[in-house]
Amino acid sequence: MLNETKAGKFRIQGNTILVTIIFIFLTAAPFFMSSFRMNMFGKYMCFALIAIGIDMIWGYAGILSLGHGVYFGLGAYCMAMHLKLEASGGALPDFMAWSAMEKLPGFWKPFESTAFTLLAVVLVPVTVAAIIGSLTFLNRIRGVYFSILSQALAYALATFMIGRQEYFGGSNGLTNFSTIFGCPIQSTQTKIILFYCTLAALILAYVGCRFLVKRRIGRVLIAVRDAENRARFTGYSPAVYKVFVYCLSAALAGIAGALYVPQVGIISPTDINISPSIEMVIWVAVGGKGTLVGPVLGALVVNFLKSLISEQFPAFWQFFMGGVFILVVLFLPGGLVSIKEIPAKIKARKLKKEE
Amino acid sequence: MKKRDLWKKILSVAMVGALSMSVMGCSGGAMGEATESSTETTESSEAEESSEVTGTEESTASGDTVKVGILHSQSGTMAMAEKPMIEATQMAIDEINEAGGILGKQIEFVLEDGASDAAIFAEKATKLLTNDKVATIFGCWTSASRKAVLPVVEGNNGLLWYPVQYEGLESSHNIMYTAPCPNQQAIPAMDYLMENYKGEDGVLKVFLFGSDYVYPRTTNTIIKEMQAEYGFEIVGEEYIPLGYTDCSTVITKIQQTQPDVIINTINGDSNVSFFKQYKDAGLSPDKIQTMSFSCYEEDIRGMGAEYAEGHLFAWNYFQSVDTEASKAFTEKFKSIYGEEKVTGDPVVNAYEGVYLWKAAVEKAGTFDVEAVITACESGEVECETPEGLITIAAGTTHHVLQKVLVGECDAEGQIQTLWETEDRVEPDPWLTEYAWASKLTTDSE
Amino acid sequence: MDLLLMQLFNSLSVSSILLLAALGLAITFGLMGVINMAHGELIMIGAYTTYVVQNIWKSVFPESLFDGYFIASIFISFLVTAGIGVLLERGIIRHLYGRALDSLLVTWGISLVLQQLVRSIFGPTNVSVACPSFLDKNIEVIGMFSMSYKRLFILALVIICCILIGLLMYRTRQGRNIRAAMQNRPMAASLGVNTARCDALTFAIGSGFAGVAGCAIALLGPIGPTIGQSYIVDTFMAVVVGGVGRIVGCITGSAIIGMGGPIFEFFTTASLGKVLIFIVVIIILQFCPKGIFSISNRVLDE
Amino acid sequence: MANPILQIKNASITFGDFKAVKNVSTTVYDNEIRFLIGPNGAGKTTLLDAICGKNKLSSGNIVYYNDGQEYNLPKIKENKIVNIGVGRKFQAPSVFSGITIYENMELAAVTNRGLMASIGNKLPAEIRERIDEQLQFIGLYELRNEYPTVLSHGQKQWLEIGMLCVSKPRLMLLDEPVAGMGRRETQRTAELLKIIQKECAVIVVEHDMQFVREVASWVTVLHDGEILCEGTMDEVQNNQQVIDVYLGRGGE
Repeated sequence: MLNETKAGKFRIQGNTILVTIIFIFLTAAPFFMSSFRMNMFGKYMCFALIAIGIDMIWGYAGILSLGHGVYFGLGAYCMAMHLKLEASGGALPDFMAWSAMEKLPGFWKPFESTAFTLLAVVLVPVTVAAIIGSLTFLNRIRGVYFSILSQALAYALATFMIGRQEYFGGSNGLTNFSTIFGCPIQSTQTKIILFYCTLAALILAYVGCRFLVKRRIGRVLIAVRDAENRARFTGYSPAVYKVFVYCLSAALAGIAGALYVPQVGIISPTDINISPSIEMVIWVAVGGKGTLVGPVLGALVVNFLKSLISEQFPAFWQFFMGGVFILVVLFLPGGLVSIKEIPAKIKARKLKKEE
Repeated sequence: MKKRDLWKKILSVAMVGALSMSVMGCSGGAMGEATESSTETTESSEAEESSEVTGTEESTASGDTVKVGILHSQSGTMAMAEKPMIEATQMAIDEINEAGGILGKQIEFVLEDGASDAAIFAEKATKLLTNDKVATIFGCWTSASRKAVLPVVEGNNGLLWYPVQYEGLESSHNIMYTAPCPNQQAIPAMDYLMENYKGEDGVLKVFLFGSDYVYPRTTNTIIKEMQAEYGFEIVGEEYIPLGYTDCSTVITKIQQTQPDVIINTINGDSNVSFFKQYKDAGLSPDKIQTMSFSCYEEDIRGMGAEYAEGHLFAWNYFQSVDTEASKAFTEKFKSIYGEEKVTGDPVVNAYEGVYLWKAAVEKAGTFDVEAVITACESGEVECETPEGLITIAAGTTHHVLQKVLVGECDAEGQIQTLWETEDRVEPDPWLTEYAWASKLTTDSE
Repeated sequence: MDLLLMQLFNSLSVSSILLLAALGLAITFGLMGVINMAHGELIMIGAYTTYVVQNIWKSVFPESLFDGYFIASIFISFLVTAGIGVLLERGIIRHLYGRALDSLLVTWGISLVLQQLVRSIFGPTNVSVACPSFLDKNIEVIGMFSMSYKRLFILALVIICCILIGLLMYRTRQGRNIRAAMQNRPMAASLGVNTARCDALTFAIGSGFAGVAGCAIALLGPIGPTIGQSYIVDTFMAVVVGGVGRIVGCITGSAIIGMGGPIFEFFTTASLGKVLIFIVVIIILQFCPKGIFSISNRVLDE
Repeated sequence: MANPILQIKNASITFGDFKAVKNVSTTVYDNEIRFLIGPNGAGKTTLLDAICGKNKLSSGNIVYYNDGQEYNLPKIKENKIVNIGVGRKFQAPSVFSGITIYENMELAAVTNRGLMASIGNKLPAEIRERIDEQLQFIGLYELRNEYPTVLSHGQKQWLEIGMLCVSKPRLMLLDEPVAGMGRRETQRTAELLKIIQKECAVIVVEHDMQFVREVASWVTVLHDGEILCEGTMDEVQNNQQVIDVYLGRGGE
């Protein structure tokens, strides 16, 4: 229908190739990686899932959430509650016993059902996101204010979880699971199945989000990001679009949380607090916001490097991570996916100088 | 245009190859492992066990060295607490290596950073066990990190030596606890308080104050269960989030309730805030005494002795313990890591963990985890340590027999022993010997 | 009665500490639009500077002059952190003007690096600072209510800092230049204001006050590589809820969080108090999306 | 004249203590090009803002008529106001720089701007034609796949006006549409307005008097938030009061 410009076409193809490589690599991973490494990549894929969600709200709709740990945590806790009940097999979960609880609190009961858990993993984060989102976006809290607010939210939830040891395991979080839907959680087979489940979720999320951003809604989101009031005076309701995309990203984070728990074996308030929430944003920034392959790449690369470097130089990985964040945001605002544009940029700068 | 795409694809395939090579490290792959293990399960379970045993034997103790893991936080909020633990563990390993190693093998350690995050602890423990194939792990500080590592060591048949006093109500087949459980710290300390700190009305009024965290909460739950039996009165119970820096409100509540003793189970940094602000509020130990379970010489050094002077602390070891072994240990620790360093109970626990493992391995005659655990459970694994003779209790509790001390901090920041139990106290992590604790333990498996 | 007074004094004291920490942030965030997540680490460096000054002072001056170290360290902390501020601004921050959210991420990276740097130099364990004897006293007011000199001193320090900032910004030529440059950079530049110097200066002042805050909190809390993290969230809340860009907003915000926190805590628990005060902040923001004292303008989309 | 499309009834707007618009009443009719002129700070933009919902009225009412229905604009949300046919162009050109010029037009042209409709992707041929036509008219057809960042100030103004036009409003509010345009471009804008006039009413705030003279059918002069006088350009130009406070002071 329309002639795409050369630059546009080239860029899209570059990213398509990149994402194909990533997915092929991940699909093949269990065949050449030790189960430990594979398990770690499983975890990174959960992170990539969150990163896609964050990119949808930050890269496309311009909402920087520093509290996505909340949604990740809600999904993860829902799953963990189910696994914990499975592990304790009818008895009171261990942490409740030593918190002097006498019987299972009512809101834990439904989590005995697998179907309910799977629904809750998505619906709980989405409901919370819908409430928070509609309040803040209808009241036009934007930019930095929203970021700080979301940060407060993460902090509040984490503190709350820590304070309610009898219900949520306190700072220990929920851990020591034995089976997931009947399969032993430590066995390599289960891990492989979980790995592929995560990969499938990631691919689905990628394809789904790509579908969305190619639709008009993607352009509306960008419009809201670039000039929210203009979008409003073009007849769009920014709040509705923002709440939608915020809920979408909360759902992705919730699913990621649910897949994270059986693979890592623990969810604790530490993982939903401010620092991990900011790290989530950093994966997106490093990979390249505003593209869908960027966050996937960013989450995989940053976390892989983090694991690798903290294994090799336990005392110094913080230097490295801090350095990477600084350098990427300063000199590569487009993230890793924009590396290929650098030669062109340098050329342009040279030309300018010559002029 | 098409040609260029082709080249790109070729390039990318090459990249994938390179990347995968770098990641692989070891051969096999998870898929391989999975098929392996599934064939194993079809065989008899005995055969499986034996094949596993030989597997670990080969990998952990190949050549002249045996690999062990040290897993503590080197970054994040817990780094300040866990750094001395790493140092003590390393010191013990070096000593053993100098003395000829274990079963003729030198110990080689792999140091991993838990980054004050339980999930990272789990990840690193898995790495140590499956990638590095270590014979044992020394590490963890917080309950959260131990709870996270527990399923990992159980699932991969590893062995963890845990060096920090904790809330009890736990015993894992694959964990050895070298530190006290509540009946080796909190409960005797309460005995001491009942004897010495009853108020004028003959009733001991206790204020429970701790970090919002599992150890303090559970310890306080235990103390609350004791209440009926002991007849003391709990006038308040407060928790502050980890890393909280303002204790003034809680101190107001303390002044409001006028207890005889504050049971302080604050962890880490907040101790400094608490003791500083306690003094600021015009309080002192002779007005309201405190008894701390989670604050040792190192914390006192970090806040300044003037704030801790006169307060009470309960441990199994103080740096001030006046024995040759203790003095020599402290001296050596200082000579290696610096004059300003101090030792204390957790440091010694980390140190003796290595020696207990050595004793157990030597008794078992092998590095195999199952054999070592069996040796430990015999009740005959013991060693001389700075705190005296330490024995791993017979049976499956996996705790050690040790004395309990209550001491008072002096002007130099040293805790001087005021009272000690006559004998070493038998560990009882599930509090089975205590009738009042039945409610806490009924639901355990 | 005395308990009530005590609690009020506590709240006031908590607010003053928060305000001291937030002042610097109000300058860098409010005037420059830079979200400095490393502000907490600057506070931490201020505290460590106090520690270093104390040790040097001990070895140079006789025992009788020991107390003087603290006064000296207030100024030295200011200079040290201001110096680091200039380095950061010239080296990194200046590339980020107008990219508020990017500045947040970069300064988060900086905070990681600074934390690790301090950990590598001083070790991960806490260090201790001796309280100067002239502050180590209490005034007994009534009943159990006593005010510690330290907390009173911090209160006075905050008031002095606020007045200093006010004078600096509204009474001096340099302050006028800074405000001009922050409001309209090209205009100020064309009027002969050296905007680059203004940026560096402003950031240095903001960082310097973080150092002073660090010096003050060394009296009340621990000094370790991660202490910055325990202040950063509260300070941001204070600045944001009060309204960016005005000192009065910063004071109000600190008062809300500093007063509200201990009050909620008194009636519930510390954790719940913290959760409640944050919920209050979230609710306030619903009604004043840009903080209580906000400046409105006619630009459609910033 | 034709039917009234907008009635402003005793509208007042205050910011704190400052009264920006005081008790203004006027009626705009179909197919009219109404100009609001007056010195800076007279309240022209504020009045436009009130019509499109950006500012709240402190008293009075603004009524909008469309398809036989009557709307109280102050009670309607901004985006709804747009959807019932009131389009607005702001003083500083504001377009979406993250999407192409064609996509900018597309967002403006679609009729259903709800969430669900945006997930469905269809763009009817009729709308596509309309966009192409409009692009050709404003001379941006060749640039349609570029991003608006390549455009000059005047071109951005046009793009914004073009976006307004394809959305087929009944009432168009233009704030300084020819600011930053050259003579030729201004002329073309005038032509464009003439075409638009056939289908809707236009309210324009403008300082360029020549432009006003060319296209205005009716002029309202605001001063200090009040209506000084109303009439054709000729009438206004010869009004002594206007000359005193505005033209005289402006020194044209």
